[in-house]
Amino acid sequence: MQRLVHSVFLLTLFLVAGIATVASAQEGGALAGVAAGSSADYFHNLIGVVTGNWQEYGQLFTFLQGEWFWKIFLAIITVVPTVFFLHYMIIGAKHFDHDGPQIYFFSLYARIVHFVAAISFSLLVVTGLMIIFGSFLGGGSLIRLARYTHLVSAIVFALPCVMMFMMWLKDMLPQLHDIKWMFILGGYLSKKKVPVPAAKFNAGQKMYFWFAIFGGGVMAFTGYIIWGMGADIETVRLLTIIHNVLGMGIVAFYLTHVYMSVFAIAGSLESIKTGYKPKEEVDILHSLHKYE
Amino acid sequence: MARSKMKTSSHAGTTSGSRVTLNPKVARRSFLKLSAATAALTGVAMTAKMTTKAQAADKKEPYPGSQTVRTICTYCAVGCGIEAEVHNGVWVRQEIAADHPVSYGGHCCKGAGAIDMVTSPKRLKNPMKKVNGKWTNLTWDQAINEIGDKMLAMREKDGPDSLMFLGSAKVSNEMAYQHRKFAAFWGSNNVDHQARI
Amino acid sequence: MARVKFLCDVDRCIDCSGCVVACKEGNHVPVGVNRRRVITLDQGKPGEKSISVSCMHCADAPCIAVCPVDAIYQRADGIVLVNKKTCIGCGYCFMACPFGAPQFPKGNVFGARGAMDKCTFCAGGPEEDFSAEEKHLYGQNRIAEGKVPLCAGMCATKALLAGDADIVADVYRERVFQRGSGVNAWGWSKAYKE
Amino acid sequence: MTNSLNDIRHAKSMIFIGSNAPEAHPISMQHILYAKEKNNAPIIVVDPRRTKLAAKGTDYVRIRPGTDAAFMLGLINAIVTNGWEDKEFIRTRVSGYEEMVAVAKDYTPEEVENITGIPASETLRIAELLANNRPTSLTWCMGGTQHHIGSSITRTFCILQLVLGNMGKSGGGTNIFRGHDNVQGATDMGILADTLPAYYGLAEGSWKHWCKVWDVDYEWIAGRFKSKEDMSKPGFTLARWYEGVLGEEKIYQDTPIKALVQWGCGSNSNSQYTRVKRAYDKLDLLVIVDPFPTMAAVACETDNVYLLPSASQYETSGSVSSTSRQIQWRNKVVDPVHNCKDDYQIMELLVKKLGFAEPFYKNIKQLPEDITRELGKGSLTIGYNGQTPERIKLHMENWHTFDVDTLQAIGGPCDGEYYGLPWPCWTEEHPGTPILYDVSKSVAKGGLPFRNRFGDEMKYEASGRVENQLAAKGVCNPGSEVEGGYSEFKDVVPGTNWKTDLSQKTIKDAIARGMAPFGNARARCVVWNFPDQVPIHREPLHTPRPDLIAKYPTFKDKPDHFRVDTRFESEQKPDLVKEFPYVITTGRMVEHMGAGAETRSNQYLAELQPEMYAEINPRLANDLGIRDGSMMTVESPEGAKITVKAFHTERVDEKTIFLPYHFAGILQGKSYADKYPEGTAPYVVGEVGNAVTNYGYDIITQIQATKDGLCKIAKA
Repeated sequence: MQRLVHSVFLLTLFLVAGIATVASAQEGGALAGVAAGSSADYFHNLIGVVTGNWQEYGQLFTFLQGEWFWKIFLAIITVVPTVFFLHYMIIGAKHFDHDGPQIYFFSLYARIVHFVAAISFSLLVVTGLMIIFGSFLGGGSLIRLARYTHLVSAIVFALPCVMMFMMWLKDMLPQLHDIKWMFILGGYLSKKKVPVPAAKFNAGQKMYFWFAIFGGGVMAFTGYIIWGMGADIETVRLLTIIHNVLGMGIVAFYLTHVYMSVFAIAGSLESIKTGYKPKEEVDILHSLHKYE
Repeated sequence: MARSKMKTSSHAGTTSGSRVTLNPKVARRSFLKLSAATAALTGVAMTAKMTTKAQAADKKEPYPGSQTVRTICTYCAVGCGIEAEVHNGVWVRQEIAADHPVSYGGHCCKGAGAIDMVTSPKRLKNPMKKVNGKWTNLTWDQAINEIGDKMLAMREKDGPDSLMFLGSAKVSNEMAYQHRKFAAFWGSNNVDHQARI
Repeated sequence: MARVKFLCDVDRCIDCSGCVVACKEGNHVPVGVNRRRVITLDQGKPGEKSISVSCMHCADAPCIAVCPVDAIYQRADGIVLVNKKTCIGCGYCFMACPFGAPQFPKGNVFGARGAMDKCTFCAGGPEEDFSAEEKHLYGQNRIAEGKVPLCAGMCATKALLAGDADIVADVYRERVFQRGSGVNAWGWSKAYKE
Repeated sequence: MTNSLNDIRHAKSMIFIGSNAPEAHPISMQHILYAKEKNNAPIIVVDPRRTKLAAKGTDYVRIRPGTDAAFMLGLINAIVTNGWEDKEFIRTRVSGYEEMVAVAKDYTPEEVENITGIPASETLRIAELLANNRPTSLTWCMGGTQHHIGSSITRTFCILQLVLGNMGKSGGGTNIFRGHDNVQGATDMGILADTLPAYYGLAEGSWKHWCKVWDVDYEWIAGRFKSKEDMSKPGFTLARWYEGVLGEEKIYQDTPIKALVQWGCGSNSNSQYTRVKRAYDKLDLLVIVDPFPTMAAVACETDNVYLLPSASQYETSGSVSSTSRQIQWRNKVVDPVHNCKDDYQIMELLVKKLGFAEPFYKNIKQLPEDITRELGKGSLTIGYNGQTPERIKLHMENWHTFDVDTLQAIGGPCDGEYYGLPWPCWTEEHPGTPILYDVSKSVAKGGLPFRNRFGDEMKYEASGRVENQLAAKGVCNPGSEVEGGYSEFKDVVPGTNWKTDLSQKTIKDAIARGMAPFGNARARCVVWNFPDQVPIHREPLHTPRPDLIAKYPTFKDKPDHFRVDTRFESEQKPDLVKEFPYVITTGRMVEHMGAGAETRSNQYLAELQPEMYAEINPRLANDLGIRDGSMMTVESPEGAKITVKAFHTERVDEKTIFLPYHFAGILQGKSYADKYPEGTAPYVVGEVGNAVTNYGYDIITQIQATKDGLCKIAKA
């Protein structure tokens, strides 16, 4: 599953980079507005003034938004849960001994921060998806409310985001053993409880963390610009494309995180509430965790 | 997510209902010719197919019983025609005077907003004078009496030439004529208007 | 079914903004929302040209394709309309439009864009014809009355043509023929895929 | 206009000089562009600015402001030198031609280049273009008239058309696009300091004529005046009335002006606005009758000001004359709104209060139709008598029956008549005169020869030649009894002439005989009662070319010019250009009208043009460090200084600054926006452009010279 997520992420990066290159190459020229010789030149200049380089970004945006975005999102929100469902069926959840020794894993502060982040982030994802699938829901005031909620959640989410960054930065720094973790995909593909190489956070969590921090930053910035149309139309188009594509990755990660916490590791929801994790779980999934 | 490119609104049927003619081809052709000729002048080429003036039975109007008043734009000297639609004594909208022989319905931005001359909230609403630097409302009688008394006193003291009368190129011929006649009856040639400049 | 089109003749448009005010005054469009506007290039230089731009009511309209809530629809006669009650003001139609037509009045929540507003070809909206609601949200419904759009009807020089595509094309073709030049109508290739 | 807007459709070429139709008369462009497209007619635009009209034109000629006469004489010279003049037309219908050519021959293409800045080759090219594309429609507006030689400049335009033989022809003519909606009618109705209605002048006979029309005793009217001399003495004009208040210049009446009634007239179209403003403060009484508070209402900072809210013209009715001389009936749309009264009601209240209502309204029972009848009864000179209210209204009701090309009704109740009964409309059966001086139609059908007004014969001062002023033999309207020129009609009814015969028998007789009541004469190139008998170029008072003053000096100062001294020679200072190096010119924009009180109070127009600005060439601006959109100051030699936004554009050249004149509410940096009555301040206020327009007035008409002043500019 993570591989799929990876590939989507890479694809996204590739796409974004590609568009950005084209964008910089095309800059200028469009608005030149010099004395137009032929009517074709004139029309070209005119449309440049009216809507920027529509042929380049407008058409691309129309194509992606009209044909692809909703389909990809649909695929993500159906395929990812299906895969997890199969995983759950075949491999099943990891059960750890909750009656055994407990380790105080998350401080109260961390839990509150995470809780606020979780709520607002969930809202962001849900309302974002509501907007994407607005026509199924009939549009109108419901989706308008979703839009407003999207904005409010985004603002709310920004704060815990920063706090989490400062709180967990040290633990989230990539380490060599993360590669090993990746190779065995965190051991989720087997039912055996073999200790996997991970400290406080495993490589998957780290990816999610960084994705949330950087992706979240990009989402916040692009979202802010799109909300207020605070740039020229070509930039707005580009940012909207980025916002959507990045959104796909985030939705996928979000679903993964939800699956992990709610289903894949029985009781992990409890841990983030109470702050305690079973020692067994820590020893297996976070084998390198250093006890204080 | 069915993205139907063509969706018919609930009422599109009534506004674009089909016309029944015995020989639709002929009817369309002749009508086309006619409307093409007018379109060249008026810039609008709406065939009945589109604008279907719905048959008398289901004919609806936004302002039932309104009247159309033909009048003339008050901005420049081209003298464009205006068709004003008046409903219950209120000028509700400006229609296109498509067959005015000079303007053919055309207006610049000023004339297109002619209705604003009547509806503008910036209009003066009452006779006024300044009292200690503050504008104060007057009744018409008060205003005319005060002005008249001052003018008569001035005429008595300084003679009729102490008045300058600036008339207007924005009033009717009748009023313009009265401006000049007023000056003559007042007894002064100190009368002029914008045509001077 | 005949199809409506707009055509602005650049050789005739004199940048008088008559169409702009005709539209605003006739439909009570708030200040700041421009269903139609005139754009002048190379002002004061040789080759200065002006053109009046609004929604072109495209065939295969991009705005319809990108609208996430399907608020925009096209009538059988080609007129593209928006249902303001469905619209969420996301602005995607503005990004997709080659003519910059969609307009967004300031909404009252968080400075959000209100429902999209654009040229209706003077055909009102999805509400009942001539209802107070239709008038309030979209302005006049002249098409239902059998009347023509205000902008073209009031165009000072008849640069702006509106109506049955065939006749519009005829009128323009005749003009071009008289001028002895082969100018293409602006926007038609993009809007109507010709 | 000698022709009509629709008649321009027949032009084979068009020349616009000092006219910017897309901004000032947008709808006329319908017909202008039609001629361009249909007839392949070139549109020649002569203007200091590359205007929106130039954008639609085929040929653009940039001219130095105030040198139009030189260019026209240059064209005439080029046409005559090359033998392109219409010799037959000149032989039969023009007088003083040789004397005029003798003057024009000095304006060689090279000399014209020196004066106007137009390359010699361009002058020749335009002359050839005009010669090869006849008839030419010639149009001018305030760009041609607002100069101290405005009256000469306009005459050169007319003479050019005479030389080309374009007068009295469909598609030709001198087509002045007039400004305000009824400026033609208001001029015809004589709201002027030097004439009674219908251009009768102020002579005793004229007064007696109008007294007869008014049905009042001449002696009674004379008694209303200070003296009988005063009756014949032109009064103060709109251009300089404030001098009568300020008392800073010598005035020629016993009393200074103490009261001002300003009826539907925004004040900020006056040049020298800082002086106007001071005059307002000095008045004992200012009465403003207007639907909107004008700049005058706030410029007058004393308590002596009254505002009377008049209804707009849509809330009253009456006839209006368009620039094509068409008279249309402006129907009342709605009753006066708020507590407004229409003009007629206000006039009635005032006249009653002043105590002369009885004689004033003697013939007038029904408003306004009875006034139409009364003014028609007296306005014989220009044939306003055929346009009865009934006929005008009938035309309005049937305007769809008139043909776009000829403006003649095809069938219907107005069959054969011309739209709006363009004056002269001699009788109640006359169809109106669509084209002035057109001898191809009979007078009864709307034809007309040139008017015989100044005698039958004249000996010219310059050449000593004696010339018959009547048209040559064989030139007359079809069906004329006299085949050739004839004098004006008089003594048909003993003791009267065609102008004063209120029974109109003279007019009817003349038309029955196929002749024009005013005779059949020649158009004059020499006007012996003007200071320049043949129009010549004279350098603007404030000229950027002091080297030309010696050769083209202005006039001697003129005393008692509309009751005040007008400076010419003493104002033309060669050194002025050193301190004030840039030419300032003003003009209109399409979104606003006149002084702008109406249009700046319209939210949509305010949105389209929300700011006062000055057009400045980017090169000049960059040299002075004035960035696009930044503020700059414009200062006039009279000491006024305004601060406006700079607008970089190549419309103007590197020596010229252009200001739109519609803005008001701010004067020399001081805002008066808070001085308007509550809730009536217009949406847009801006610097009064006319604060910095220069001193300068035409020697005949006293029109202000706002188009060719000097200024200095700086970064603000």
